[in-house]
Amino acid sequence: MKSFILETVSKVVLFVILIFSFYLLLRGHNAPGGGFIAGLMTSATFILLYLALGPGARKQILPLNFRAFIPVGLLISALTGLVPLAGGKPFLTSAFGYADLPVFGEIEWATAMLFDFGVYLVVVGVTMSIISVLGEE
Amino acid sequence: MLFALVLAPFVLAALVPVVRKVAGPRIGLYTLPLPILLFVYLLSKTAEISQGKVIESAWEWVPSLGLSFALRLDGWSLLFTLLVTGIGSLVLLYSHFYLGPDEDLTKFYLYLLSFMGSMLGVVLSANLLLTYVFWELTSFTSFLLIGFWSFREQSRYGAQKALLITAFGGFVMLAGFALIYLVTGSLNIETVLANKGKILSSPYYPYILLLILVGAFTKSAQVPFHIWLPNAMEAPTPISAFLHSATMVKAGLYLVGRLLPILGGTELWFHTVTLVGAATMVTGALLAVKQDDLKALLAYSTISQLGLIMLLFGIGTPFSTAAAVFHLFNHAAFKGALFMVVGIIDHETGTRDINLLGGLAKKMPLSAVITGLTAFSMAGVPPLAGFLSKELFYEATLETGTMGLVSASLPWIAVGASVFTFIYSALLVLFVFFGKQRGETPKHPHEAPGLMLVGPGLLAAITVIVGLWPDLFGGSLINPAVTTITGKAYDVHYHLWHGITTPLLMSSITVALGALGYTLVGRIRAWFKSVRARVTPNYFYDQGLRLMIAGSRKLTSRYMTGLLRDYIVYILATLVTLVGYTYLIKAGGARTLQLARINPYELIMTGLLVAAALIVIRTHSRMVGVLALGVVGFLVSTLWVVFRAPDLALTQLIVETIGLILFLLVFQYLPSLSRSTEPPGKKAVNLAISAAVGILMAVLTITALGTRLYEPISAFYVDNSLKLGGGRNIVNVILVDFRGLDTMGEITVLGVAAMGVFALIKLKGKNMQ
Amino acid sequence: MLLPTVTNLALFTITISMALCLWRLIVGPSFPDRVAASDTISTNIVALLIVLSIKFTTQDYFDAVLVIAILGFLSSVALAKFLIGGSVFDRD
Amino acid sequence: MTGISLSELLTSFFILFGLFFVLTGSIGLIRFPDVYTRLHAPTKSATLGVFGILIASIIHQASHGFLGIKEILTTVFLFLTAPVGAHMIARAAYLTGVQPAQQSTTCEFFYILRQKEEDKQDADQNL
Repeated sequence: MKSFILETVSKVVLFVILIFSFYLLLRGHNAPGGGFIAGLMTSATFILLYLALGPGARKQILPLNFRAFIPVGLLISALTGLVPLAGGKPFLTSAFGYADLPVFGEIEWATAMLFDFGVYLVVVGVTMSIISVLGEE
Repeated sequence: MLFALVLAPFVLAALVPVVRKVAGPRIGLYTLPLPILLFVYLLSKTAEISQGKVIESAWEWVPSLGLSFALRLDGWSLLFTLLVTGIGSLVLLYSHFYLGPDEDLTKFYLYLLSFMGSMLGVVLSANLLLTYVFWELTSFTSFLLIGFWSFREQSRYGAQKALLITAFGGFVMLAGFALIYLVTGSLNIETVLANKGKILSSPYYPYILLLILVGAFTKSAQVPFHIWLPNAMEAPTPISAFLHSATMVKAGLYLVGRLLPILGGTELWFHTVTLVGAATMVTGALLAVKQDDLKALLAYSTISQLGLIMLLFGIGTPFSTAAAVFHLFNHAAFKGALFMVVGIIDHETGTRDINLLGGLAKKMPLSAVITGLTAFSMAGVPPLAGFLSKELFYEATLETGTMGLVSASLPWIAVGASVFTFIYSALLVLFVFFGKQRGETPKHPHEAPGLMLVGPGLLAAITVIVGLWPDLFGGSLINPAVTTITGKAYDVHYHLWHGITTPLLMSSITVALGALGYTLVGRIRAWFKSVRARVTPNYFYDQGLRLMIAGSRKLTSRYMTGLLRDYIVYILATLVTLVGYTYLIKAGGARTLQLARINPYELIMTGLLVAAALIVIRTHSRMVGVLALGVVGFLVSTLWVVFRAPDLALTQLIVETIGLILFLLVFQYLPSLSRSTEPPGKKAVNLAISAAVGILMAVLTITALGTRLYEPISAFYVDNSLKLGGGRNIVNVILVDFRGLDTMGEITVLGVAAMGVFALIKLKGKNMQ
Repeated sequence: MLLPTVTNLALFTITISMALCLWRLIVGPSFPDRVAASDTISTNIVALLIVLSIKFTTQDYFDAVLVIAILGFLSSVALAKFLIGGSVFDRD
Repeated sequence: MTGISLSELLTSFFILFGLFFVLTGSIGLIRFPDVYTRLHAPTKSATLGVFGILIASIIHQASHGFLGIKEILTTVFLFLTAPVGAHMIARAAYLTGVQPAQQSTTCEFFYILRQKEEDKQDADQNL
């Protein structure tokens, strides 16, 4: 029972939410947001995709293996932890600074954001692998 | 260097699977060099050690527990390490021939080598806790080895029995060590030895002694706990030769020897150890005579010999310790050889039943010679080593001196037991190898391959050499061991002939009575077999185990009803009672509850919230329930927003929605929600408990917020989150930066949970088809 | 002076309308009614939050607003899909 | 009432404008006879109601110097999704056979749908 209205609208809305969730992720450090919320938002987007187009279509548009997201995310977070360890500092010490990019002007980068990105990947991986398994069963 | 000695076997054990691919069936020979190497290294050290030098090395393993990986090579441990590595290499060579290529050799050698490592650990460890660790390792590896042929029910039973009893003993011993730590404040054997006065005078002394002795008695198969050794004979013969005659069962004796200077010397020590030793010696000898299976006969004979050595340690005089060490050395040699020969007989003739065997000497001359030498050495026939240790044994029993009735009766018990020892040794030799062929043996007997006889041959040679020139080993091996135990220098020369003395008289009586006994052996065996004792330790063990299992099953089935509801009720009920009790009684009820001002707006919101929650409970259809739950979530998140916690609100919202979708997905599989038809009684219980938990939580949170015990750490985060973390969103900075490790943990848990769900669903899918 | 009274009035009326939707949620004869009710509740919450952000003149609420809007839409679509074919992700 | 700046006036006007629709939407949800009619009301409140309040917030924030892109994004999003949401619900109701109330006109599409279903059942039978 495909509904064309849903399909067309969701294609548009999809990008709105996706951009919004990345936005949430990147500014997590200074304002409400962060890995968990952004991860959930992105999974919400993929769910919408599932709802509208069905899991089959999802594979053509987004050939991502969500189960791989989990180890990759964990690896990134672990690395952000291990790198300072290698440098002699205690595990997971984070560095941060301010850099000004040409377009965006002065922005603040922090290694904690990398860690957050790892968390983001894990959360997306977890939610989506559960849902895809349930959905496609 | 000692670390290498202990850890090398473990490392090689780990490599066995790899080596197996290269070596194929000849893996036994590939693993042989290691024990030989260790043996040679130890031999090179004997010169220094016999001068009293001690090699030590320590490494702080768990300082907080006082557990340091401290190893110590002195006279007493040197003897044992030589035994372990020496007999170990012979056993490895022997098992190469004994086990066919189709056996699971990887598993066999892996277990065997790890046993060797743990046995070396036991005898070298200078820290009591470390001894315990290796002690349990030996029990564990022996469990694996006994149960090697796991397809046979008997070996599984034997392995379990051995593990249960020896591990039980280990635990009891650990309690003893704990008490020692309590009294002396240290677990290192040296320091414990230093303030041994404290232990002897402390009220805990009897408990320490008895607890540790139980550990030693279970391991060395003394009387009440001896029942596991005969069942352990289910293991392949090389294992019986190695573990259950030469090394593992002697760990108990090693421990008794090691702790003799600390705990020994008192009357309690004398009575317990000597009596138990004597009782074991006698029962072992008596039971050995009536056995039909050769290995069982040897097993009971080992129990009897161990009892003999334990008895000597019980007497505790330097002379008796020397006798004990000497006999320990001899026993390891001849019993190892006997086991291997029995293995050869089993291998060649296909049976170990004494009634079927007979007249094998013609077909297996070499084995006959080896068995003759070793069995008669055990019987105490001059000029073999056994005779000398029997002499020392008699002399030690004679001069126990002051201990009244017990010391008077010791010599007679000794002679009595030795008579029976003579009978079953004669059985082993004459009955099996000479006389006429009794029954049909499944396989036609012929001599074992040459190399297979090297092990037993070498050991037999040792018994002969030690018999003729005892002093050869006396100076370098026996005396240093005795000096370490007694603490005083012990330098005695051993020689075969002591002149006409009472021990010689006792020996000749034993031989005479033994020979006489052998002539009537048929009638004695029949008579012994007819004695059917009903209440034996075996009976206790089997019944005890059965009752324990049945009892625990009955108990758990009463409260483990299988209903999720009951478990939740248990958990919550305990929560409420415990926390409620401490709160109301201990903390004296509610503190001053400073309640913040509640503006009307929040009241409406919470009102709506409660209404939606009620819908969830009252509804019949699952859908409405889920939907109402969603509404509850949404309202809670609005409260978050109102109280200016946007992060929480966001997360709550999204989780609500995705939760809703997950619910929908799952509904396709769930059966329709049947009205919960619980009896009113149970519903009342549910209501009561949920109400109690609700109130409890509310009260707790209010008081918690009300009281200010410690300076809240939020202040730290508020001012540092920008400076250190570089972010204004404190919650996120904490989550990702300050408490990064927790988040790391959380996401790992998330990952694992996802894998779990995935596996569950995939597996369900698979067996559904 | 005018704005605070208006915002308070707005808060009050939105809560009233939410209560009405909740009533529809409880009564709602057929199930789609209930889904519609829950959809309207989420819209009301969105309106509520915007009014609050005007009242407190803060920028923080807009994320929550956007998120609620998205999720409201998502849940109603999911519920609707569930109603139709029983399988939320119908395999094509 | 003195000293009311223009922005305050406009904001409160738009709030009231939006409020009117939100309220009527909810009342509509209660008063209308059956599902299909009931779905019309809340979508209006979603679009126009929230729209009004959003415009008010944009003006209000603008007067305080914040340029709220997110408000515009939300409005666009709401405009897009509210009707689709309602459409899906109506479709769900329709397919699960919720009967329209008597007052609403008879609906030919209903019969076509019935026909399609009957043929499908016959096809299944003789398969």
